[in-house]
Amino acid sequence: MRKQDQLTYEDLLQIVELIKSSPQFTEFHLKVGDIEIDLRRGGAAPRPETAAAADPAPKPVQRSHHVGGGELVVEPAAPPPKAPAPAREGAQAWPEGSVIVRSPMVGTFYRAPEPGARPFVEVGQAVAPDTVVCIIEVMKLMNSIPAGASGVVTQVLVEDAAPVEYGQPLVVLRPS
Amino acid sequence: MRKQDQLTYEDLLQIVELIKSSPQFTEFHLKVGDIEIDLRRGGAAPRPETAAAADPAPKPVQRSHHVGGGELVVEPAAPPPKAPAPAREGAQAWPEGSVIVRSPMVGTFYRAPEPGARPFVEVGQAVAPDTVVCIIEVMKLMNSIPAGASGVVTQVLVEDAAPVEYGQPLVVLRPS
Amino acid sequence: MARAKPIRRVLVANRGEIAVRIIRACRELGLETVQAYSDADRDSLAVRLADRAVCVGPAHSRRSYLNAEFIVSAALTQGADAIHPGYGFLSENATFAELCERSGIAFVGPSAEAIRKMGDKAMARRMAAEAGVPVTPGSPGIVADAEEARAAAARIGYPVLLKAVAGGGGRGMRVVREPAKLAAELAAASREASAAFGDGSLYVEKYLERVRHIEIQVLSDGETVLHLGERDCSIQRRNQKLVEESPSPGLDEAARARIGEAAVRLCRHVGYRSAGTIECIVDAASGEFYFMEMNTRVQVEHPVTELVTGVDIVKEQLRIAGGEPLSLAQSDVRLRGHALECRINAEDPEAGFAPAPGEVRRLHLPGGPGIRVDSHLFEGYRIPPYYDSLMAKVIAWGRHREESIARMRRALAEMRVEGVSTTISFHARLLGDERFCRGEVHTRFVEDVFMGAG
Amino acid sequence: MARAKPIRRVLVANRGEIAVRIIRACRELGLETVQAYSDADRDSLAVRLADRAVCVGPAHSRRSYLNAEFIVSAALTQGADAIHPGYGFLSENATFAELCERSGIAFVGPSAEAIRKMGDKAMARRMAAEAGVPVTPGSPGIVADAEEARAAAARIGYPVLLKAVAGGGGRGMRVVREPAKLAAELAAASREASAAFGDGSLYVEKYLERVRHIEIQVLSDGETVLHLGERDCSIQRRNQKLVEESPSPGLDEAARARIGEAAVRLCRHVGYRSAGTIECIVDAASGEFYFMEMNTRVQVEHPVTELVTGVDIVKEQLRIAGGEPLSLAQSDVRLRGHALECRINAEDPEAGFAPAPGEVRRLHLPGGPGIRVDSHLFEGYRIPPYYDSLMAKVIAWGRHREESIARMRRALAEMRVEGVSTTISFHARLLGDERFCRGEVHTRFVEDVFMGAG
Repeated sequence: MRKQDQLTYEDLLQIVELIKSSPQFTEFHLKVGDIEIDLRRGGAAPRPETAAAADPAPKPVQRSHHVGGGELVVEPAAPPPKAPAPAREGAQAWPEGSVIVRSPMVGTFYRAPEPGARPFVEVGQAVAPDTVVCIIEVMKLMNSIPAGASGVVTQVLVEDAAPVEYGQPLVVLRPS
Repeated sequence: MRKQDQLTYEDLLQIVELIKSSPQFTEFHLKVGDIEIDLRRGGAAPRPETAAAADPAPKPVQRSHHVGGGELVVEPAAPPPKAPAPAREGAQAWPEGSVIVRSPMVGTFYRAPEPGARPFVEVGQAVAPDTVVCIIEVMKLMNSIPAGASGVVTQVLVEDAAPVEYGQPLVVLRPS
Repeated sequence: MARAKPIRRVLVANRGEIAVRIIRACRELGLETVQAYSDADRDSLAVRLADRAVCVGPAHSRRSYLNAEFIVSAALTQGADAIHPGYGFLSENATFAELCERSGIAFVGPSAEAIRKMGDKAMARRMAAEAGVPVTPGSPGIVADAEEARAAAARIGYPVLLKAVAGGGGRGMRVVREPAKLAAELAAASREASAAFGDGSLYVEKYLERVRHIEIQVLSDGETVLHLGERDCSIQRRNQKLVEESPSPGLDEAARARIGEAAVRLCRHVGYRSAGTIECIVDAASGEFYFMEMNTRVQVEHPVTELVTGVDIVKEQLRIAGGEPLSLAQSDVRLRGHALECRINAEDPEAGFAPAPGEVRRLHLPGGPGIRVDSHLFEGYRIPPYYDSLMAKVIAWGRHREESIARMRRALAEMRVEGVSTTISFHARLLGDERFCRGEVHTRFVEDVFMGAG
Repeated sequence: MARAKPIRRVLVANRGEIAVRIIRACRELGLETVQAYSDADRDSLAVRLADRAVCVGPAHSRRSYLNAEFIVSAALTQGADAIHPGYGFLSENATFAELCERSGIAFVGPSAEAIRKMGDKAMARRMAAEAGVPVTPGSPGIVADAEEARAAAARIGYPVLLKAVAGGGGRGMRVVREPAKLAAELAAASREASAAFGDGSLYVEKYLERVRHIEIQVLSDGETVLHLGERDCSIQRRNQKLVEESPSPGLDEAARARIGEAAVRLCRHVGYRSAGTIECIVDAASGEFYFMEMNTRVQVEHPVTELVTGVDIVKEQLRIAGGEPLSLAQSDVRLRGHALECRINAEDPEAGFAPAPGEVRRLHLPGGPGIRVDSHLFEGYRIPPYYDSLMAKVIAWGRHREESIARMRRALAEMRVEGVSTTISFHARLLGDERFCRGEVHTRFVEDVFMGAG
């Protein structure tokens, strides 16, 4: 049984560089083991996620294979989480009035139907409510995630093949 | 080894009666073992002890026998406690600008030089700074407590032969 | 059995105090932790304490803590190689244990097969009988008529309990204290059962009064099987345990050894591996014990056993799941002193123990000699209304029962929780009851004697 | 010795965590408590927890906690029949103990005579020698010249320490490692002592390097004298203990029994009654131990002994003061596992451990298995600047040293104190040091090895 992974100085530098070059982030919080990092963009006051709070919650509907005892479908009666995970997510910035497509499950995010294929959506692309924006793999089952609203993709927030948790913002739309 | 004293219903009634008949008290707090009593006079809003906080602190000077390794004399360099004991004492009311004679020691309060004798001071009596207002007995030694200021006695706050603690208000003066 | 891989990172698939307990055990073993949490538990102590945390679903537990696929998916995406299920939720779900096994993740608990066997009450009863562990005497199956019922009752001895096979919630149940009344009660119970459940079939069981609820803690690495003494959980209200203690004031050394050995026999018989609890009832009158059921997980009340034995049960569970052998033998298990646990719930004892979720505005937990507190509370914590009402377990140890009770009283007097109703006052009164202090308790004590007497 | 009266009400003549500790012990024994407090401690946990409280003077301790007459007067006016002095303040003041005795109040501690005997270092050393307890070898008195010094050094063996009788603070002290250098060093030390203290007289003592600070806990009711094993307090900084543990990683069973029996002999010799501690140094090289001094009171670090023996030392003190016999015999004293205490101070380890009083804005104390916290903190408490900086004692128990260290690390990681600087981070680093984990420590370890090595 070994000790938890140590973040190296290089790792830290890389993380800081990454955040520096990502102007969409005004704040960044990372916790790995005993290490916690807090970054806040100079000048930018911490910005409450008003857009997220006000967003017309996307209602992704399960379309293909699904897992989790049929509990995956986010029905209107059970609204998706309104508040983002502040401690883990840090404040993310998107324009007011944006629609956020959130993950309805825990799994691995894929931007394209298969490795090397064209991504489901790109920034600037118009989508309809049933346009698939990504796939989330849960225990080998591929779940297509629809946009849930009409609009234009303004941001894709998650890297291909990255793990995502329930409620995590995936894609930002400017509604049309 | 026995359990702590139980307050009886009679005791409680007596205490409430006593407080009822003592208009100088607007609030009363008592804790004995697990029992706590809080009384607040109807209508009277909890009153901050502005008078006490602002009072020109009495500087009792030790005059007769004294105990406690010569540490009893409250010198100007070591100001007596400014804040009264809020938790134990409850808020006591006296007119603004009053001077409070506080106990500089822990012992038993006596209003008169000996049982049956005339009290050192009575309400309405004028006192000079060196007028003895009471005696406090500490381990069989009798310590005379001077008024410390000129004025007229408006209240005597402690019953004869009652135990007093350090800093406890004993006598209230209207300064002259 | 395949040799288990060493564990490095554990996903905690539970919440509240037991999640904190598991994180503590992992920390002490140098294991990383990933806290799986629902949307309602975002601001929980477990999330704060864990190395990582992952949201697995909304507040409703069916869609988060009970969602087997999401839990396993969370473990896989976070690189966890083990899942600790705690108690409740998925802890006794054989399908979930299987899913873990299939996914190459160590389930911190027994095999799916063992869970399945012991989760089926009839199967568990048969296993116990096969292992020579006494079960409550009763008719072999349903009784066809009064004649058969009378024969069964005569064999097992009065009083007997007539029980509807389809029954539940106390309906279709009748206590019969003498043969003369059997036929009439049988007819009445059968009618009642027919009306309530559409099935009038009854069976006959020995009726035991004034019983103690005694449970034996066992630990097995698949080779060595140990018992860690008993817990007396007779202080219950509506089948909810309120106070647990070890050792039981109603068991002597010989009885303790006899029940402990029976528990070990049963575990060996079913090939049990991990920590587990054998629940029995002990008849105060005869001193006889009868197997009731087995809990194939860690129990809420495990700390009392930890305090008297010095063994860290959760760490042992993790070690076993990682393929390590038990670090002690039966001869190393020596009970020292006495321990007592009070479950402090966010409930209002003055309002029928109604749950009282809310914000913990002020909190002062007791400390000092002999006091352990297992809790997920902190000042400013909002107790969510979606889950059980357990706020804190206060556990007191003393050289003898008198001392642990005195310490518990002292600790309860120190404890302050502002903002929500708690059961602290109820426990304080219970611990002041002379009958409790003399150890004269049984499973009906709280409802019939303590609360009944007002 | 006059039979003591049973105690009903105890005045607590101390503050901070030890006042809380004493109140807890009294509560558990059903004794009433009166907290004597200074003006600066009005809003303290002890005042809140006690049945009654009485202000005995201003913040300055010379005029409150050290004011013997006021303390006794407070006890008399409040009807207390005993005074517990805790540690520090009046706890080792023979005059105060006498004043209590004269006033008909039980002093919870030894007799004034015993305090006086053991408080005089020369007398205590003589008592130890009389009882056959080894003391550090040295010249019988001052050495007149180099000749005498050489003879003494030859007898006790090199290295030796030349010590000015009038010395202090390290001046006038010289370590001599070989005979050839003795005369020159003697002359130099004598000159230095003359210049510094106006007295050049020196004596010669055995110089011990790499020593452990070992202390034996004793308990005596005047008839039975017990030893409760040792504490290793070698982890010190500027003679302030930081971490204490029991048992010592440097003592085996035989050494433990030998030192324990010597401690009991000394207590019997001086007719000691109450709890007490015999402090020794143990030479790592030879394994020999030497009596240093006796503390005739409860120690800050008593909880580690409580955790490994199960004995409540403060309750035993109170029972003894009330005339009760000890409730156990030497054969009942069995050490179980290992315990470790970290003293968490309101100090800034990054600023030379400068005291950092202030308001505790947020507080989260650790809990769970094996963790005990003795503390007087609460959220919103203002640590006054007038007294020592001890905020909390975190004590960890484990089945073995490795487990108690792992638990302590886990507990320190859980603990949160906002508003004041604390030594938590220092302890966390120390507990991560491999040499500490291997038990390779001595009284110079922190300053010379751990902090010296950066």
